Amino acid sequence: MTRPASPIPHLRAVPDAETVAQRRADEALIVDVDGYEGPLDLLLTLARVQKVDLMKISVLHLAEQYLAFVEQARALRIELAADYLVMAAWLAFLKSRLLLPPDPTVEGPTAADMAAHLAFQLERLEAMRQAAAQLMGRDRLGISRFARGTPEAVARTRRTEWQAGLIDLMRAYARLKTRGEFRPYAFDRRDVFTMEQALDRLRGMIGYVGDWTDLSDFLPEGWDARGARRRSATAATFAASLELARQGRIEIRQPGAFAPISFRRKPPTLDQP
Amino acid sequence: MTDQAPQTIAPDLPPSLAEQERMVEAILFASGRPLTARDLADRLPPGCDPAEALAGLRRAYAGRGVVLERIGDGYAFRTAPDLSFLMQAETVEQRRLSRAAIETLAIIAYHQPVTRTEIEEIRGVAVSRGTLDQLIEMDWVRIGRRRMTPGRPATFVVTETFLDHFGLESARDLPGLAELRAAGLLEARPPAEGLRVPLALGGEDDDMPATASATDFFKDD
Amino acid sequence: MTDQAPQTIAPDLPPSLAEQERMVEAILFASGRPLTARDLADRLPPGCDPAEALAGLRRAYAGRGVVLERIGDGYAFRTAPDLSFLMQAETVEQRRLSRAAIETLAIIAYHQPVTRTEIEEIRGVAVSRGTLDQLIEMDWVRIGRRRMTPGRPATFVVTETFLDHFGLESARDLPGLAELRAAGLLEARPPAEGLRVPLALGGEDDDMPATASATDFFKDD
Repeated sequence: MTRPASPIPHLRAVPDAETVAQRRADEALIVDVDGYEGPLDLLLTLARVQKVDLMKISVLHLAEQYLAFVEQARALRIELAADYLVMAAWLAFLKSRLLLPPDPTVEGPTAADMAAHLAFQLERLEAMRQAAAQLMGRDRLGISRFARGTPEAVARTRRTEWQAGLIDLMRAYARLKTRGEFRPYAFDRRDVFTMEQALDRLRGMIGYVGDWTDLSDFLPEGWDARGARRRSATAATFAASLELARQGRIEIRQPGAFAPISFRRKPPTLDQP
Repeated sequence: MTDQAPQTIAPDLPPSLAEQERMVEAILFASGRPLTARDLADRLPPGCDPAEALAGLRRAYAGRGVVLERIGDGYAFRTAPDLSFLMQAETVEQRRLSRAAIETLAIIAYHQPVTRTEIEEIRGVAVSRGTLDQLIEMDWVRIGRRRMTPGRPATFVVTETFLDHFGLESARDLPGLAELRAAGLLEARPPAEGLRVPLALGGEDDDMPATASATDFFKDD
Repeated sequence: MTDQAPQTIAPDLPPSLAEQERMVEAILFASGRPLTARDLADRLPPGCDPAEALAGLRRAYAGRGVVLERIGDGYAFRTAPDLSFLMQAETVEQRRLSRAAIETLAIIAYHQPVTRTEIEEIRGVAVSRGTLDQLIEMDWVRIGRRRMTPGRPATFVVTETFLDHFGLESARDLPGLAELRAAGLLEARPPAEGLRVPLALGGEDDDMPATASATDFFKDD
């Protein structure tokens, strides 16, 4: 770590900063900016060095000290966090306004207001630090005051209240009485012509169909009569024909709504012999 | 304190007996376990006499809500035994009846008076002793007359408490199966039309009102 | 007891005041944490008045090694603070608190209810999430009502556990509170626009007005 070569400007105000330990602490103060919890903390430390009542602090002097601190840190090429620079800029601005005679045309708070507010903030922070110290110095539980070492637990006796409503009762009874009615669902496939069957059948036949042929001519034997069997076979064959059309193997034609549907093998195109 | 007044100069004078009592009181209060006179002496300033302080404390606490008890070689504060009832809190836990219990209860309600064997026939499984005991303990079910059949089995009936709990005037007010079905409490029967599913032969007459069937069933009562 | 002698027939008569005192003593002695008059009433027989019993107990324990402390709305027995030197064996290892946590705690205690932004305003640095989390986890701080200002920010307040830990009857008994108030140091004195001293942005949260105010400020620079 870089050591400051020259005495630190703001410490000149302190008359008894001569011991080695103190000097070291002061150097640490400069180098270890991280030791402060932000610029306000640093300002408070600097203000304490003025050794006056915080109410009577010279904000102008404090601003100068802070700016000197920042200058020093920069001379030592210490990276200062942006907050410290922001505060430095604000204090430089405040300092310039404090030094100039007040301009009555300028609106907003006067430099004196700003300085007073800063002094208030420093005093308040200091007060809270003292309060925190007082608080921590109280007779704390587990340090100065003690609770009963063997607290007697309240014996919890548990009484169970069983819950059941009329609906539960009726449901239970209904469940018991209808248990015999439950059957596994079995589907009767005798009258169902599946799409897989229709596809197999169409694939086998379509190679021979050069010209438009009515869908009904593709229905398998025994399925072409009226009724459920014919409906099932027609639906399956039509679904299978859509699949083959999607694959580009057949063409489908229907001249109008509810008109007969016919297919033919898709004629080979020129570039696809 | 008065007796120590003349000796104020001596710095290592033991504390007054009253002060020793305070000390022992605080130490015993904060301790996680009973402490012996020896333990106390180790923790008190030199020259203290824990035995005397303990005796004093014991007198001071006699008849109070807290008493100084001797436990083995140790001493500890304990709640006065006659106040132990204050250290109990009853918590009421609400739990749903088990499926076995509610089914058994339903059978008893719909078919009362009913024997255990009959309950088992309807449920299709054995009824555990615990289930019936629980229902009896809850005062929802009680033992009715013995059936005048071989073995003279006990029957079970529902109680007034049961009727109160379920808001029924009598067990006859329980809705029959047809009403249960109308209320959507029974799964709809698979449609018989269209799908030729062989239906198993229902053992019981499902649509008969439960009350009627119950009375039919046990003509002898 | 004498005044109840003629009414010996009434079975539900509340216990005598002396008996009530014993009961409250037993319940509070048994409990590790403070109990409110309400808690006590819930556990006492009907018709008891914990307030009177508490007052009697407080007198009885004044100056003893164990004292009845009032903590917020609750009451608890605690060892007398002047005897702490005897208690090395019971001393609990305290969790180390950072300076930031201690200061934040003090600010919340003295300024409560206080928003996070106000805490930051006072400390001049952002409050890290972890600091507040730690205080909340220790049950010293809890979230209070939202402030009825734009953004409805949450406020923070101290808890009964905090009062118990620091031996305070109420937050009004914080040391130096009156002086701080007289000096105007507890007033929320929101800085006028442009008057705000820039805050450090060191915390984890960037959503504070600090950034805004800092930039506002330097527009004219």
